[in-house]
Amino acid sequence: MSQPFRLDHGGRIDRDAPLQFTFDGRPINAYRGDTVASALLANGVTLVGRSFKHHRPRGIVSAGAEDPNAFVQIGHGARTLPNRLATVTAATPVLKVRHVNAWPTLEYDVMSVFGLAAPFIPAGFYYKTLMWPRRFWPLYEHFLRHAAGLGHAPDAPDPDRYDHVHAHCDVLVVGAGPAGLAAARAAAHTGARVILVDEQAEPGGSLLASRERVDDLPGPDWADAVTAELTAAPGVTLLPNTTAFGLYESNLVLLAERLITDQPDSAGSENGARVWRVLPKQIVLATGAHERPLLFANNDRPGVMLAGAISTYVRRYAVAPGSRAVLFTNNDSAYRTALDLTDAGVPVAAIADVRTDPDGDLPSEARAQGIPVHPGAVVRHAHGRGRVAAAELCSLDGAPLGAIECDLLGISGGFAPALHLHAQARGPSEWDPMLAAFAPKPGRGIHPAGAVAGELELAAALRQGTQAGSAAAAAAGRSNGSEPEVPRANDSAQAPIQPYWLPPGNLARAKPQFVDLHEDVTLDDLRLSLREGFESIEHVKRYTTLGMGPDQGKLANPLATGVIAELLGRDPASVGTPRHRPAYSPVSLGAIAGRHIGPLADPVRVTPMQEWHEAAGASFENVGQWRRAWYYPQPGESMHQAVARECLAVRHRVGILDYSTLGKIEITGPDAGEFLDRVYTNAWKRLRPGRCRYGLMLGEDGMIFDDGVTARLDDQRYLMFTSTSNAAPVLAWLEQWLQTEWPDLRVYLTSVSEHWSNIALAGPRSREVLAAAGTDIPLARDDFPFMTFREGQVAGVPARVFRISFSGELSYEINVPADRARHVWEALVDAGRPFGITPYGTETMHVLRAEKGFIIVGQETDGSVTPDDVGLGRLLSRRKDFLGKRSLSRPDSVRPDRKQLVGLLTDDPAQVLPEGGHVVDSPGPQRPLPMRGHVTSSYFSPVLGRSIALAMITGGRAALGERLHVATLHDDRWLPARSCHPVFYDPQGARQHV
Amino acid sequence: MSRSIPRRSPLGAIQSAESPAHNGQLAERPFLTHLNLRLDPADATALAAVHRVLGIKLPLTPNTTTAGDDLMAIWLGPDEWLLLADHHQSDALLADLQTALSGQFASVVDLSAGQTVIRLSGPSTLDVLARGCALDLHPSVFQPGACAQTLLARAQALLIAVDDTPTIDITVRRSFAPYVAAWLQDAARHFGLSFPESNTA
Amino acid sequence: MQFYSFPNLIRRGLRGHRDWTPAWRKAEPKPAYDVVIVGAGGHGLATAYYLAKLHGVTNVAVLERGWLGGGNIGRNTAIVRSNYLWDASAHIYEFSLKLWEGLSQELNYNVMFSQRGLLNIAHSEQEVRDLARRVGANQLNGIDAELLSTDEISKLVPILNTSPHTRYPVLGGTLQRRGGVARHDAVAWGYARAADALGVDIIENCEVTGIRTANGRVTALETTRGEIRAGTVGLVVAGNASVLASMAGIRLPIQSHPLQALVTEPLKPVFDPVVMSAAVHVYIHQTDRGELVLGAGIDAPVSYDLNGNFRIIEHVLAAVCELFPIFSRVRMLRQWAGTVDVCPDASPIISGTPIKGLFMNCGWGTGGFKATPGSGWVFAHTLAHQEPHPLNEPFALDRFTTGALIDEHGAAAVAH
Amino acid sequence: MLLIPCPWCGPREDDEFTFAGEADIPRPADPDALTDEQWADYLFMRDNRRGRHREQWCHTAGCRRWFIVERDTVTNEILGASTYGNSS
Repeated sequence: MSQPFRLDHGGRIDRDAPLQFTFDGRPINAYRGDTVASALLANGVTLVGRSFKHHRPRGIVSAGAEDPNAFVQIGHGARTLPNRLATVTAATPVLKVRHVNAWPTLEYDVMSVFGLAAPFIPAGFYYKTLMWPRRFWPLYEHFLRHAAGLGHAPDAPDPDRYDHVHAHCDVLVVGAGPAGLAAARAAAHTGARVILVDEQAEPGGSLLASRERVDDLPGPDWADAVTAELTAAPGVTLLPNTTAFGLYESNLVLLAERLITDQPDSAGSENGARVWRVLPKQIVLATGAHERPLLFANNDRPGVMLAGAISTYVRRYAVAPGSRAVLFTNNDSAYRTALDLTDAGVPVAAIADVRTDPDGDLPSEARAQGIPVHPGAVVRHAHGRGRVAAAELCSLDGAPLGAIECDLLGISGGFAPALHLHAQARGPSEWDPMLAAFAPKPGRGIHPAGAVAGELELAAALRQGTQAGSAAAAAAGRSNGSEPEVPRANDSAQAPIQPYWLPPGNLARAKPQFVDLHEDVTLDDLRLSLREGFESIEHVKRYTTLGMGPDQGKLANPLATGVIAELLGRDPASVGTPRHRPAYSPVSLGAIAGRHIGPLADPVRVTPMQEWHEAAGASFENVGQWRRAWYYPQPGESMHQAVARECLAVRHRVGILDYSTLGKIEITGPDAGEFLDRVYTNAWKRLRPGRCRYGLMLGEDGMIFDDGVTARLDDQRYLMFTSTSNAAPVLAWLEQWLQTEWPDLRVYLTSVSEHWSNIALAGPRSREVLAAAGTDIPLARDDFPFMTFREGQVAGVPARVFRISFSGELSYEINVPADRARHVWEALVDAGRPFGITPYGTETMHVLRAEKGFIIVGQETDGSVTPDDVGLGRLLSRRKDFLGKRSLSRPDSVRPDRKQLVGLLTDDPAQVLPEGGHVVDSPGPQRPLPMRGHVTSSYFSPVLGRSIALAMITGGRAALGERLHVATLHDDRWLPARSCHPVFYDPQGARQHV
Repeated sequence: MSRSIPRRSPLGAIQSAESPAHNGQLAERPFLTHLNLRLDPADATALAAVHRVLGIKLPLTPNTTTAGDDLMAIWLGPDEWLLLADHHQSDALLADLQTALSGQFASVVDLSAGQTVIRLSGPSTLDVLARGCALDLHPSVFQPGACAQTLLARAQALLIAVDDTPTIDITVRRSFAPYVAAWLQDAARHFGLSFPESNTA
Repeated sequence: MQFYSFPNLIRRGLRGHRDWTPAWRKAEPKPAYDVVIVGAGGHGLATAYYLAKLHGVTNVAVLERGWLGGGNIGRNTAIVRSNYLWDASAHIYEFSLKLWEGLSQELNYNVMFSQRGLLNIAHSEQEVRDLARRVGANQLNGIDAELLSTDEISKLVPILNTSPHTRYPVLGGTLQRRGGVARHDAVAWGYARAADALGVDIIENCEVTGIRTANGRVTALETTRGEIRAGTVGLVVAGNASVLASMAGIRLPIQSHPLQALVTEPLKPVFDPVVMSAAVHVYIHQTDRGELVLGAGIDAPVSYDLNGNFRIIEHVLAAVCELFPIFSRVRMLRQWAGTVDVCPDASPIISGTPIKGLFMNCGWGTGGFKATPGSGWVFAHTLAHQEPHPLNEPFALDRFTTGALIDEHGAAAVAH
Repeated sequence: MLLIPCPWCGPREDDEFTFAGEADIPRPADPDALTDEQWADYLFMRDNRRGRHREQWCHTAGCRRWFIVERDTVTNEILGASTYGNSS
């Protein structure tokens, strides 16, 4: 199929590599090297979308990331890419491109009625209406929601994965236009490690469409030569198709690299992206400038295009974006476009120049070519609906100059430096009256060069780039003494621009004149905003939604600053610009997430017995990063049945639990006892070696932080067990006190959590099992009493065995090196078979400990619970200070009606109370209903044959036996219960001593 | 007696009689001796005692190592080192050090079963690590003999620059090893690297 | 005050919207006021409005260092809910939620309060227990709260990944149907306009530089626009509470941290309720414009810096892609931060101070937006009567001395 | 992202560290001698300064040492770091 607007020759497209994609189902012919936008233009497609609010027809405006209109949907299904810019998306075969925000078709969009209603839906109209009747708001909102939005999210999970790379370099050069290339070359010249990035598919930037020559080569050829030189240079990384989207503190720069592929399974041109996280020593910012649009009525019509973009399409893509052009400018650059169009055989019917006396080299050349130039003239109106049909000119004082037929209207309001990255990092900038824009000043480690620094002339940009590259390398500590050569260019001197913000006089009243094309923010909207007092630039932005579209207002914001300044009669410098936020161009969430998804989302920690648990059919629960065996259902068993079986096995025979996840800290040194005295509530110095003790650790606020058993290994060594989830926090807490507050204490802390696995053997037959597995430790009750530990061998493996119990049964916690733990576990299971040994999981562990009234930190406690609250006041030493002690005497800590740990027994023994259920004295319908507390743990106790629960109840201990009611959570029922002592089973603790 | 009990590394390797380290580009080096040593570097007596046992001096410069024939001392902190020995006689070395340091304020703790080493070697080593490590490991910065404790993806890791192949040894805690291995495998796939068949997590 | 309505919008539209007047006057500071409120954010403006409306105190100035609404009201993720754990919090947030339900009509300003439901999801057994506890407390406090199963969650938000095989399996959740979102900027503007109409002077670009006291009483404020006398001063300066308090020699139990947030490109509607996960620090909803708004965690270090922090965004988006795998290809448009003043118990301070006449309303942490109407109501009462409203009595500064903290960490472990 | 200068390991990214608030808040020698107000001041009250701030950090994923950083809380500029005991 023909490409009616493709030029016969020129451009950097590969005419030997034709390809085809579709737009709204129509085939579009293109060449390798095209963007979707250039191909659409070549095929004569000018209508690409509908605007966000008014659904007005819109066309391509730019040739880059600043385009406010060219948003399209790419592909379907799981791999679809919503809201991609046609101007930066490379044309590839199999690409399926669709319009967004129009229905049923782009040409006949039902929602375009909004365009007709535009006079009644100005900025912020929704704040003033849709309030009545109140109950209708959800309906109104439903309509608003469905009218808004742009593209469609994928409808299935993303099948693609995204790569992340950390990178370091001496000099990062952002932008590979003339200044960036010169800078990278100068920096590389010193031997520095250089990374050069550019968002376009090939380096060169404006050179790729330039008329000028550099070092006696055509601009594009010079760019190619330097690119080749940099590619070959060691230490230089060249990243095309890569957008620097964020500059953060510490000069961290985030890059998004688009990975282009033609794979048939790829619905889009971007089936992968790679995020680079670069920490450069110095940054050369060569991000260029954005051409500013101009205001006139219907300045949003398809066919209205930035002059520089026209040049780019003509020279770089060999596309004529129209067949007859009018240009409207306030500076010299549009004349270059006029010459480019003329060269390409596209007639330029007129140039309207705001300046009364445009006399630079380029205007002279244009005049010499016979292009009609209208000095002191402006475009007041664009005619045509689906596309520009004519531009109506008038003089600055409003005198009509007639309508000139055209299908292409090139505009140039000057250039605004793309200082987004610089500003994100809070780099300083100032209003440059010569540019009529904000321009950056050098910041910490940041060297602006070229157009971003306000240098629009090629020769000067090359010089500035070279200097910036050298300076950055030197600041990074690289220099080879010799100055790099500055490339020479033959560009022409430019005449100054004449700022043009508001059309003069009554022209400014014409409607509609769009300041922000994407958000449909018009000049009238800005006026309304200011009229209603929203004058601060941030207020204007928020009230009108100026600059809030996916284009981030790249074109709109620099224009708005000038317009607002003129409307308010103020200096643009004092108006400022909305704060620049990352990202410069949008970046997909998946690319930002990188490979931290799926199985790599977060470490899953498992013990050496994991495979055994899996083979035994265990169900698992997540406890922090750990995956722990929860219960071991046998075929046909419910969770409840499995847990009941496991509980009874421990109570009557013997069970085995993988308790390896507990934190374990060795505390070594002559002052270890003193240290423990300070961090635990009870006394430690006099604990004899070989013995264990339960300890409570408080925060300085007096609230329980952690608990566990600590054993004295020998004179100068203790081993502390922490709860699973507190293993790391407790170690950090102890180190903090030791290092910052008590450096005089001679104590070393070493985590041994991972070296020692912990196997708990619990139940009346556990001693026999341990003996059968083989151990050299004497096991008789008096040889190895409760709350002691022994070292020896178990099943041939060196072990530390602790006679401690979290179940209330005779129990051994057997610590063995993790690399042999599986062997010991299997040996114990084998030895236990004749005794009916049963593996049990965390759920059974919880039931057993609840039967004994043992607390779990984080379940019975919640950061607002003191030791006395849970009945552990006896562990508070009166004879010494300890962390948190002082807080326990504050008025609230000694309040008599604090919540206290009690047991609850339901009237119906089969009724298991809901955990989290709240407890009241007397049920009733009134709300709020005074509450006494809540159920912290609740289970069916198989050994007791009834339900049990632990609860925190105000004043609970003093009133044991009182009648209470627990609310259910799903239905409005009340479950009667009586409070009781929280130890339900073996209250004397006889079983653990046998 | 304990030597007859087979050991299992966190990445699935089971100790055989020879137990050689795999020479592949991405492989576990299981069953090495890992001892944590704490002492005051100003304590000349303790330093000398350690020197006598190890035959090498402890590195006192942060992020450096010292190496003997089959032993490496790795700086972990101003008063903390990891001793990494190419054999699995942790008991003997532990006992020797404890004897040499007895009566002094020092601590030697065996962590051999709690950690493992993953070796990454070959021209793409640094590219693979750059996927998840924020440090600059460029050979001009991170030379053989250097070490660094840092984060690799979302796990803590100790990196040791072994040679300029480059080869990097990554020491990780046992329970994090499967995650780190899976992560490295994923990052290395692009470069055609994977764990040996018998050694995958 | 010009009445906002559909007929008026049409009428003025026909005249080109030329006769709309400023939403609030640009007031010049007078030498003295009965009450001066420092901070023209949501809470400060609401306080001024209720002072004038309910207590007849109209000789009031609201001083603002920069532009009105430029602090946390302009930076938050706009979530409104009242499902707090402890009675004191539940009561004040529920009171606030009731005010939200009629706020657009009350202010004659559409704040677009959208009760689309708020879902909290749990990923571990302990989280399920914690959520159940919260639901239990909410129900008896008269706050709508439902416990949902994984299946019910899946029906409510089908795009949420509820497979048991994810890293963060969804084990259950709670739903507050009356929860939702509002248009945050509009809240500040609506209160400003309504307060202004009642005679309150709103003075922008007026920074307080000092607080004058005599005999233990506040007497005046020094500002960049001169001295302003007042016997009653309310400091409502989220993100700057410690700084202002220090001008009066008061130290607060507050640390200020940046809270990160981000917004994506606009999409056609894909889900309705607000979804929050404490474990992975995600809260997400889709705005009426179609953007996904995501709140992330707070930066660990104390800081007043408002530049975005990429690391937190990375972490949060990994979790989002796990929970909502279809969002992986959606793109982040913008990220930003706000400064949150955090108390040790994650509850606010609405209280008198050791200086008579000087009151503080601060320390809302990540929970301030949703409290705006209720906070303004009770603080107005406090200023008018020089003593707390029953709802803010528990939020006194002296709770840090007595130990009577209202520890909402469990219920508010995630920043939101 | 802050680059925190660990006095031993050198500058590292902030996710290797744990932050623990203001430095220079010594634990009172005799807590029992304090009034509730004085104890509350130690426990909870903070300067929370805009500008120069001395604060505690631990190189958790590195050498596990606690040290002091001086930082400007408005610009996040790091002004210096010192170890407990001696400056570096």
